[in-house]
Amino acid sequence: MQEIIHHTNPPGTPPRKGGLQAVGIFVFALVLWKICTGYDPSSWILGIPAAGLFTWFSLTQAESNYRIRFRALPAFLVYFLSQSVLTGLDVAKRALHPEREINPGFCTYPARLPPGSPRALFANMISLLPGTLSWSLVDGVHKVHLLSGHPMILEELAILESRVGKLFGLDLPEEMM
Amino acid sequence: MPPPALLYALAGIWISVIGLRSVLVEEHFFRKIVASNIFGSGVFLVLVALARRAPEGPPDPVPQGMVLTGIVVAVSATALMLALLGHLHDLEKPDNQEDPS
Amino acid sequence: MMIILDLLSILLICLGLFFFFASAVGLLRFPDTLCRMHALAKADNLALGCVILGAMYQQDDPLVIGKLFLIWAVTLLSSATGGFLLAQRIRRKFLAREGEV
Amino acid sequence: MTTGLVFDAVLAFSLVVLAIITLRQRTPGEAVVQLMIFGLLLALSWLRVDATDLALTEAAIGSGVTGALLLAALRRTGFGKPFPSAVSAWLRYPVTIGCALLGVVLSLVVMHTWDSPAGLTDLAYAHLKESGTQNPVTAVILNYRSIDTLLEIGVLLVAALSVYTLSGPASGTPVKPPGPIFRFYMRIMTPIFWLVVPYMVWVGGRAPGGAFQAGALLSGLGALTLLGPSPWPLRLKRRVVRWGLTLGFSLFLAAAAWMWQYGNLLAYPPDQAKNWILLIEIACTLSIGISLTIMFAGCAGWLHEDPKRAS
Repeated sequence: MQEIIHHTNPPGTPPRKGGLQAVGIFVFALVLWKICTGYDPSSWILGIPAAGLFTWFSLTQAESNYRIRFRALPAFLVYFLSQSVLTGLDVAKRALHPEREINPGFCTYPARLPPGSPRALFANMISLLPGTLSWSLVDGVHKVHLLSGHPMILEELAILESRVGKLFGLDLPEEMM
Repeated sequence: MPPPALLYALAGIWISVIGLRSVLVEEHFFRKIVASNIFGSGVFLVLVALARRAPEGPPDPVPQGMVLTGIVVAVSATALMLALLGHLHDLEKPDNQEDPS
Repeated sequence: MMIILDLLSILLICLGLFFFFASAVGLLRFPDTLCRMHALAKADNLALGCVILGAMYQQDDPLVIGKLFLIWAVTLLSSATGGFLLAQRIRRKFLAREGEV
Repeated sequence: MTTGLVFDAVLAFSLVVLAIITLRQRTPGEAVVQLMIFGLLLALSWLRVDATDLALTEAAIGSGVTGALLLAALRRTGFGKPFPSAVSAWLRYPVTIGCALLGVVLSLVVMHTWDSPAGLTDLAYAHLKESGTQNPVTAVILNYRSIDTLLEIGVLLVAALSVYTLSGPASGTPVKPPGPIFRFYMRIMTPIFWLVVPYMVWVGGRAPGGAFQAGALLSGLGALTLLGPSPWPLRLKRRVVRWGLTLGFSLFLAAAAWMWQYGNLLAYPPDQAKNWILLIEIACTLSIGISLTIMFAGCAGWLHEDPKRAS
C-alpha cells in the first residue's frame, strides 16, 4: 500500500464534532427542506424539527473521519458527468451492435484509499467507468467485472482513484507503482 | 370511443376475476397469498377507475380514500398470512417438533 | 427563446428514451447476470439524467429544478448500491458453487 | 387524445397479461418479482386516472412493502422450490367457468352504469375549506371519514401484534452483514430518510402525500436498518419502539374522545381541524412505520433474535 499524504484528519482520530460543523449540516438540511417544500412559510413547523433530525443522524455516526472538500467538488462533478456520458454511450453501443462486442472477464485492484467513505465511494464510481462493474470489496481488494478486458484498465482505475482521493483531500499518484 | 377510465375498470374486473380463480384453485399457500394480492389490486383498480367517471373536473376523492385505506389493510392481511405461513413452516420442520415452546 | 428551450428539452428526453431502450436491449441480449447489470447500472443512469435534464428546461421555479436534481442524485446512489449488493449475492452463489465459500 | 387512449389500452391490457403471468410463475421467487412489477405498472395506471395519492401509496406499500414482506417470508421458508401442481381438474373447470361468468356479468354492469351521475365529488369539495387540509383525499381519510381511518390504524396495530406473537423464537436464518458499500449508503441515506419522512407528512396537507406514504418510507428505512450493521442499530423490543407502535392508535382514540364534547365522534371544529390532522398524521406515520417494520422482521423470522449474528 502506498503512502498517503493526509492534509487533515488522519484515520484513527475521532471525528470532529464541532459546533460549526453541526450548524453547517443544519443549514444544509434547511436548504434541502426548502427545495422540497417550496415557498409556504408554515412548512417550517415540521421543517425545523426535520432538519434537527437530519443533523442528529448525520453527526452521530461512528466513522466520519473523511469529509468532502467543497473546493474539489466542481472538478469532480465535471469528471463524473463526462464519464457518465462516455459510459452510457459505450454500453448502448455494445447492446445495440449486431455482433455483441462482449468478452467478460475479471480483474482485481488493491485499494490505495483508506477504508470508509473514500473506498466505498471509489467502489461505487468503478461501476461508472466504461466497461467496469465493482462486484466485491473484501480486505481492501476491489474485484472488478469487465465487460471486455483491455490492457489499460488498471491505469484508468488508478486515475479514478486519485480523483476520488482529491475529493477527500487525499493525494494519490495517478498511476500504480 | 370509450373513456380511458372505463378501460381500466374493465381491466380491473378481469384482474380480480383471475386472482379470485387462483385463490380458489391453487393448492400452495404462498401462491394463494400472491393471488389474493392480485385479487385485491384488481378491486382497487376498479374503484379508482370508478372515481374518474366524470370526464372532466377533479376525480371523486371518496373512493380514492377508501382505496388508500384498503391498500394498508391489504398489506396487514398479507403480513398476517405470511406470519401464519412461517409458523406453519416451523411446525412442519422435523427438528422443531420436540421443541416444547 | 421558448421554442429553443422546448426543442432542447424534447431532444434530451428523446435521448433519455434512447438510452432506456438500449439498456433494455442490453438486459435481454447480454450473456450473464453480471453483464446485464452493466446495462442496467450505466445506461439507465445516463437515461434518467437526460430525462431529468430535459424536464428541468420546462421549469421556471429554481426550487423544482433543485428537487429534480436531488431525485437524480438519490437514484444514482441507490442504483449503484443496489447493483453492488446484487453483484455480491451473485458472487456468493458463484463461490458456493465452486465449493470455496 | 387518441395517443393517450392507445397508451391506456396498451397499459390496461398489459396489466391483465401481467396478472396472468404472475400467477403462472413456476417458483415463488419469480412470482414475487412479477408481482412487484405488476404493482409498479398498476401505480402507473393510477396516475392516468388522476389518483396521484394512490399511485404513490401503491408503489410504496402495494409493490415495495408487500414485495419485501413476501421476499422476507421466502427467506424463511425457502426460495427455489417450484410450486406443486394445482388441484384436480374436476374442481378447476367449474371454478374457472364460474369466475369467467362473474367477470362477464361485472363488465356488463360497469359498462351499463358508467354514465350514471358520479358520487360525492361536489360534496367533498364544497367542504374542503373547513376540513383543515387542501388535499381532498387527506380530507376524506382524516376528516370526513376519519372513523374509518381510526379503525384501520387499529387493524394495522392488531396485525402487527399478531405477527409479533406468531413469530417463534429464533426461526429465521441470520443475515450475512453486507459490506462497506452498504454501510456507506446507509450513512448517507439515513439522515435523508429522516428529512423526507416529515416532508411526506407535511405535503399530505396540500398535495399528494400523507401519513401512509410517509409511514411506508419509514418502514423502508426500518427494513434497510435490519438488513445490515447500521450506525444506528434497531432493536424492535425496546420500550420506546413499543410505545411508538401504539402511539398512532392511542392518539387517534384520544382525539375521538376529546371531540365528544363537541357532540360528535371525530368531528373537529373547523378552526382546530388543521392542527389535529397534523398531530394525528405525525403519530400515525410513526406507528405505521413501526408496524410495517415489525411485520417485515416477523415475516423474515428476525423478531426474537439478533439479526446481526453472522453465520
